[in-house]
Amino acid sequence: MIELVASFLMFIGSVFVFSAALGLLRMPDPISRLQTGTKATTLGAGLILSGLAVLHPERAVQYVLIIAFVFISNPISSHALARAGLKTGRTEGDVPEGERPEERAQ
Amino acid sequence: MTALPVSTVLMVTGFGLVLLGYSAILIHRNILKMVIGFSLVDSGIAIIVVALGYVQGGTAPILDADTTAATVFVDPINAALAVTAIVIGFAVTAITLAYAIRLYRLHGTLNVDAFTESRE
Amino acid sequence: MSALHLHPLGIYLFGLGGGFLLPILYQVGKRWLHAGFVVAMLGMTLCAVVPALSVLQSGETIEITTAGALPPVSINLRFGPWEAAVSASATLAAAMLAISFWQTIRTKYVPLLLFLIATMGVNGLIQTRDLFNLFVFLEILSVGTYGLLALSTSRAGVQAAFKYITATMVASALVLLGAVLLYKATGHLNIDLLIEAAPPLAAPIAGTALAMVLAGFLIEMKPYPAGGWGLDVYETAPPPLAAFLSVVGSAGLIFALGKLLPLYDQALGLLTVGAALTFLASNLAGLRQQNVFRLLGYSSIGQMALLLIALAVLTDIGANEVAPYVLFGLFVNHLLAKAGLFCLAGALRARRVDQPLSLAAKPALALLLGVFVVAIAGLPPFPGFWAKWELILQLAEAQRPVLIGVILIGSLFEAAYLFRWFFRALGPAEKSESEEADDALTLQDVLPPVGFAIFLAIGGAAGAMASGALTISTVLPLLAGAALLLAEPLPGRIKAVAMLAIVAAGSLLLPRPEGIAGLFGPVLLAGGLVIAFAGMAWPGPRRGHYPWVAVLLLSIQSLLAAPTGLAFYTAWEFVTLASAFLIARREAARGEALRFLIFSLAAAFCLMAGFAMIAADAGTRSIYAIIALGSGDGLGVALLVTGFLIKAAAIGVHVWQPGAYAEATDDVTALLSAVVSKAAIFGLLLTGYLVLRSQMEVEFGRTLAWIGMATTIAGALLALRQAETKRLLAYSSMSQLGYIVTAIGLMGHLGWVTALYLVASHMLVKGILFLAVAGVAHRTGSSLLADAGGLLRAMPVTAAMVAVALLSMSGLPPLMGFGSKWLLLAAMMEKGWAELAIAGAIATFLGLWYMVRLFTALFLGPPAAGGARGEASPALLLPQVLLVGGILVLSFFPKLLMEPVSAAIDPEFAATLVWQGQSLETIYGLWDPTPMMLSALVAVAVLTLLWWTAVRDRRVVPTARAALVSASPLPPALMPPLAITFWRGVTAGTNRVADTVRRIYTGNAQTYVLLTLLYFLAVAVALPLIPAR
Amino acid sequence: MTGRTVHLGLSALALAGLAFAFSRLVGAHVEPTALGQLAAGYIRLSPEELSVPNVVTGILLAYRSFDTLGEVAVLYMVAASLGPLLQPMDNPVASETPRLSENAGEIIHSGHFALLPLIGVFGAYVILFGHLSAGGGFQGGAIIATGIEFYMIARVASAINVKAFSALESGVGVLFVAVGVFGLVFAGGFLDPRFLPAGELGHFVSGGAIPLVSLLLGIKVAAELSVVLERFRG
Amino acid sequence: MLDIFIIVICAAILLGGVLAVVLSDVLMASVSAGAAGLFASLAFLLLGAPDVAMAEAAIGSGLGIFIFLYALKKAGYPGKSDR
Repeated sequence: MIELVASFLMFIGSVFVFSAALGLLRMPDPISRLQTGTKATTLGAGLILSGLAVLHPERAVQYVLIIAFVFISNPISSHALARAGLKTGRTEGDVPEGERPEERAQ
Repeated sequence: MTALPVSTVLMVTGFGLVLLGYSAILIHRNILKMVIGFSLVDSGIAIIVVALGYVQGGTAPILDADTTAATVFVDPINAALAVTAIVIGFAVTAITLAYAIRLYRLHGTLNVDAFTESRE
Repeated sequence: MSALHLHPLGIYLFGLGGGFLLPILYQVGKRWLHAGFVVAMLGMTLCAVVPALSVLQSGETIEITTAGALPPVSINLRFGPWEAAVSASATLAAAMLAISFWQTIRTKYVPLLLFLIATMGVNGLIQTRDLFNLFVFLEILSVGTYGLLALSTSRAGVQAAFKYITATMVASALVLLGAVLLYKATGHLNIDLLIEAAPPLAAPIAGTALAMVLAGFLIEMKPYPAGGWGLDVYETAPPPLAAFLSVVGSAGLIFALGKLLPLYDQALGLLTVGAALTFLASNLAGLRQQNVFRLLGYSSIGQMALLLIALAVLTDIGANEVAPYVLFGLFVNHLLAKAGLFCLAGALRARRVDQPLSLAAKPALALLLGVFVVAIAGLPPFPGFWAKWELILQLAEAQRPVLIGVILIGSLFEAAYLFRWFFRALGPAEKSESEEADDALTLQDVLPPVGFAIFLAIGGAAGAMASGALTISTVLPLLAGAALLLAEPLPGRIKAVAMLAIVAAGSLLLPRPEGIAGLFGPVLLAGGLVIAFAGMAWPGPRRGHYPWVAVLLLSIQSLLAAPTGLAFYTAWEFVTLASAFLIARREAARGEALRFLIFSLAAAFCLMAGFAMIAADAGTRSIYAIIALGSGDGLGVALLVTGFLIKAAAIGVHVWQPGAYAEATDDVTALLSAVVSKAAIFGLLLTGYLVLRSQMEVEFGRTLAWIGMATTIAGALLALRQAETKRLLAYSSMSQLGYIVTAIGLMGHLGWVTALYLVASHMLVKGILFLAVAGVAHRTGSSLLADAGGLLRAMPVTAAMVAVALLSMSGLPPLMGFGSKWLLLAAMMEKGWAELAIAGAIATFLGLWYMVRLFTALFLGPPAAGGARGEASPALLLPQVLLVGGILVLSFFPKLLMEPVSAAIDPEFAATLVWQGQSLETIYGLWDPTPMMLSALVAVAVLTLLWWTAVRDRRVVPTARAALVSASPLPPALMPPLAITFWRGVTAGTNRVADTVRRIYTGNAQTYVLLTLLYFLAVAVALPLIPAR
Repeated sequence: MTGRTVHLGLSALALAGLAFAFSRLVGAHVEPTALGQLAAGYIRLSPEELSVPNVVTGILLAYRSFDTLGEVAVLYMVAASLGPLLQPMDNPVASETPRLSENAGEIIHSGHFALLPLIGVFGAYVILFGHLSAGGGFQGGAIIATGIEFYMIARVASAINVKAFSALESGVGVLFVAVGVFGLVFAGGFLDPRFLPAGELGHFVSGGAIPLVSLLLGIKVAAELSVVLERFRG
Repeated sequence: MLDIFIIVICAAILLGGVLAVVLSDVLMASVSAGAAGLFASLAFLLLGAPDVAMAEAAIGSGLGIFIFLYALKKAGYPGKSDR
């Protein structure tokens, strides 16, 4: 039962992380990429770590600590990145013509 | 699964990284790219060192509660050497970068071909 | 462990502890920083030197373990005799370099701590016995160097540092990979265990690993063609830092390589080839180098390569007994001399090789620079000389003639570029007074070079002692020179007297030679003293003159008495150096002095190689034992003869002589021509003895005789074309020496008696002529024949002296020249060499012609415009009178000379010649001299008649005189300057090759990285291919 | 540009040669199934002699601590050299981009209060438990240095007191050497950590002086790396 | 299972290396090199060398990238590329 729960949590987490990776690849400009990258990985990593905590309850405290760390550091670092991009004026997309989602939709 | 042992795969990677590093050093004229090449070489060497110390099915050479007589460890010497090599590599990279900055300040360029004042 | 007991581990405690402490002390106060550095440096030096002394004394190795565990588990250090010697000298050198570095680094703590830790790193490289630890210490040295290179802030300096870093990073990556792969292949990191395991070179992992380690260390030593980055650093770094890298750093590197050498038993050949290439290429490239520090860099790389050659070869041939002596000799020579050179060049602000530094006006500095240059060039009395001699002899024993050639040719190049710099540096600098004032040297500038020079002298003495050459014959000339050097502040004439007294007294202390050497000895001593007396005619202080004359005259005596090849060669080199420095005293003569020195060194190297081969063949190094055995080594004899012929100015290799004789001070020229040239003749006679005992007598004799005769004729023809008195006499000297060579080539009793007779005659005649000409030049202010004339009335005594010399030399009866020419022709006819005799007659005629020309031009005809203001000074005349006395005595009592000569030569011929038991009178009796006598008399009569008629007819005299003075014996088209063209071509060719060799160093960091990688690949390919010996 | 062509051609040759040499190495490599004698010895000795279960730490901080000392010296030399190297030069051609003076923003600034203690604790843990679990002075020191870097990012305008840091690393370096000398005087040799009691295997207070050495090393490495970073930032 | 991980990680390392060499933008190249180092530390972790993994992650890729970034700033980035 515990294993089932743990596996489920980790699977969902993996899906989020995977979608984050996909987003990084497909999003048109840095800001959007950061957006997907940060949010989805934060949640994904949290879920995977919770799954692990369920699986190894004796080390649950450490996992919780790690989750806390991820939850603080991820937003801060992506904020820093976004800010740096804004300051240096690098918010324009660099996805080639014809590859952008909005173009694809047409 | 695959026929290749894990350490061989890692060695190929390490040597590949060393080669990539040297190709960056030899081909790019930008000295910063050369320094990146050197740091790739350093990483590659660290990988090779660890790969050479790997023992089939080995675990970290840290004795703990579940260590039994049957436990196989990887070579601790290689790990120790790799740590030393990484630290030294970082130190040397730092000083190389400092020289790159110095060169840029003096010449306003990073092109290696501009740095040939003494020769023959 | 008591606190007072100094232990090598203290090097690391002081190095690291001191290094770590310096920033704190810096924050406390600058004075504390300085005190901390001094204490740490001193502590390190003491911890290296004091235990080293006890280790060397007891021969017991100090083993240092760390971490309280035994070697394979922990890292251990070894402080055996080898480590002790190298560690101690390297640390000591570093400490001395710190003094000259002090001005640059004292204000900042960073360079101070880097210097400390880098020095410690060198000690670690030397002492550690763990391969990976070796890598760590290599990195300590490298990173320390990188940091210290921050001191060079010029553009080129920063560029050089970057190149240095990139190349050494490749090298250390190779060492690291190699070490780890070796651990993988063998399971050991401990060097002793690795050597025991003897990983095979052909195995894929171990072999590649070994190639990596080897290539890594070789690249660190800046081999050709992968060493350009090192040169850039030598060129641009602050001189003391360059010195540190060149000597202290290299010491650690080569020692590290040396201790890994047992792993490369199979690859010694590869190492030798690589090092030989580096040695040759870097010395060749040095020839074209204009930047002083880059030049020293080339020399430095060359010296390390030489050390590597010696290391590999001596290991290969198993010469374990002499290996420490040779290796340490070469090492310490390079260490001290190169460090001194870098420091001194830095203190003098030398930049370009052709930039004069006014050193002639600063004798102490000139002496210092001279000491270092002489030491680096591998000349006595410094440690490198003794080591190189032994190395060459070992190589000859091991039958490695090619390697001998490489080493000697490379050394010749090195000597050439170093002495070129030295002679240039003597010249007066074009500087304003204020600039001169800026260049004032501080104590820190001077102290280290002086220290290095003192250590060099001590090392030289130790080397001489170890090689058994520390005899009175070697030491006395130097002591005499040193004593006179101390007397330099005294007035010139007092020094002249002191010099004569010292030489005379010193010669009594020297061992008395026997046989023909016993004849040469007194003759050359007496002649030398008489001619040297003429120095009184120069009233000035003549700084640097008298010490060298003393060394010259006493060394000739040592040379004659030398029992072994080494003693002979040492004295020979002293003679060479003394002559060169005497010539170089005149500013205008320095170019000629350089040429003289290069040819002399080439000759000396031929002698060294030749003797080495013969000694190897004979199995003994005693000259007389070798002669008694009669070695059969043809190449060796050929080399010996070549060497002596170069010094005898034989045709083709005479080009050094006229200029040197013409440009040197007059009394020096007289000494060179009359006395010094006889050393070569003595050597030829010794070789002749050797040949007599072997089986190649006839061909040898014929060749030698013809070379001699060609020299005689060519010399006479050239003398006839000269417009300057000294040059005319110089060619005459060449011509006369040719006679002597011909006489030796006769290889018979009569020929040799003649040769010795000619030696005495030539000495007397040339002494007179050069001094007489000097007197004329003093009075008229010109040495051109065209500017003189009609001096008969103004300088009657000189004219009489010249007349006697003329008669004697040109072979006219009744003076001794006649007797000698007579004997020579007799000997030729006796051999049946009629063509030679005819050539000799022609040569005699030519000789008469140019002598008459000289006499006419100087003394006859109308007085020249400048005119003479009286007779030459008594100081010049007195020696001439004495020499004329000698001529007269020997002319009228030839037995005085002939009998001892015969007696000295007879025993040598007793076994081989038919002359056994026949006295000289009998020989005279065997051949009828009447036709010769008659024709000579007729010739004299005709000439006298011609002269008389010419004198009587006042109209004819000026025309005849003018015709005689300006006459050319042959149209210029028939006398092309073949020799000069040839040697110019050789020089140009060498320069072209040198330029090609240098072109690979493009100055581009990428090129250098590429070259280092290719170097590794070459090593990796070649390493397993070298077959087992 | 024939010179460039030659260079590229030879570079290709060199790389091909290296690739060939490396492929031979890889080809000859056989993954071992057991440890070599020396390595097995360490696995046995480290717990027995030193009471250190992490054999890598045992090697780094005891058996091969001479290497470690050298390595520290290398890092130290680099940290010291960067000062003069990165100082503004007298004769520059290129001008510097001025250092940003504004702050890094509210979020980062607040975030560093939350994160720094975490990083610090983690670093300290890695340093102090290096003898028991993975980690040690180097790694922990580096982690702390990352935290300091974070501090630098969060407080752009603030300068790290390089003087204090270099004094710290110097002092700790001297202590390191002193610990080595203690080993020489009170135990088996230079850098022998057993002058303190070995303790019980697996306990925090065990391994002789190894935790102490680890601590010193951690502080020293952290200080050195911080100095390096600050030099580059400044 | 370990094999697949290792192969994927190694591919990632090499990809990072290739990008570091190929990318003309120095910033991108240095970040790629750092990524290669990060993946290498993952490989170390899997192969029983956690000590090395920590050192590589913290020093080799972590601080390494930082000093590169600082150096880039000092060297006038973004400047002209060398191509």
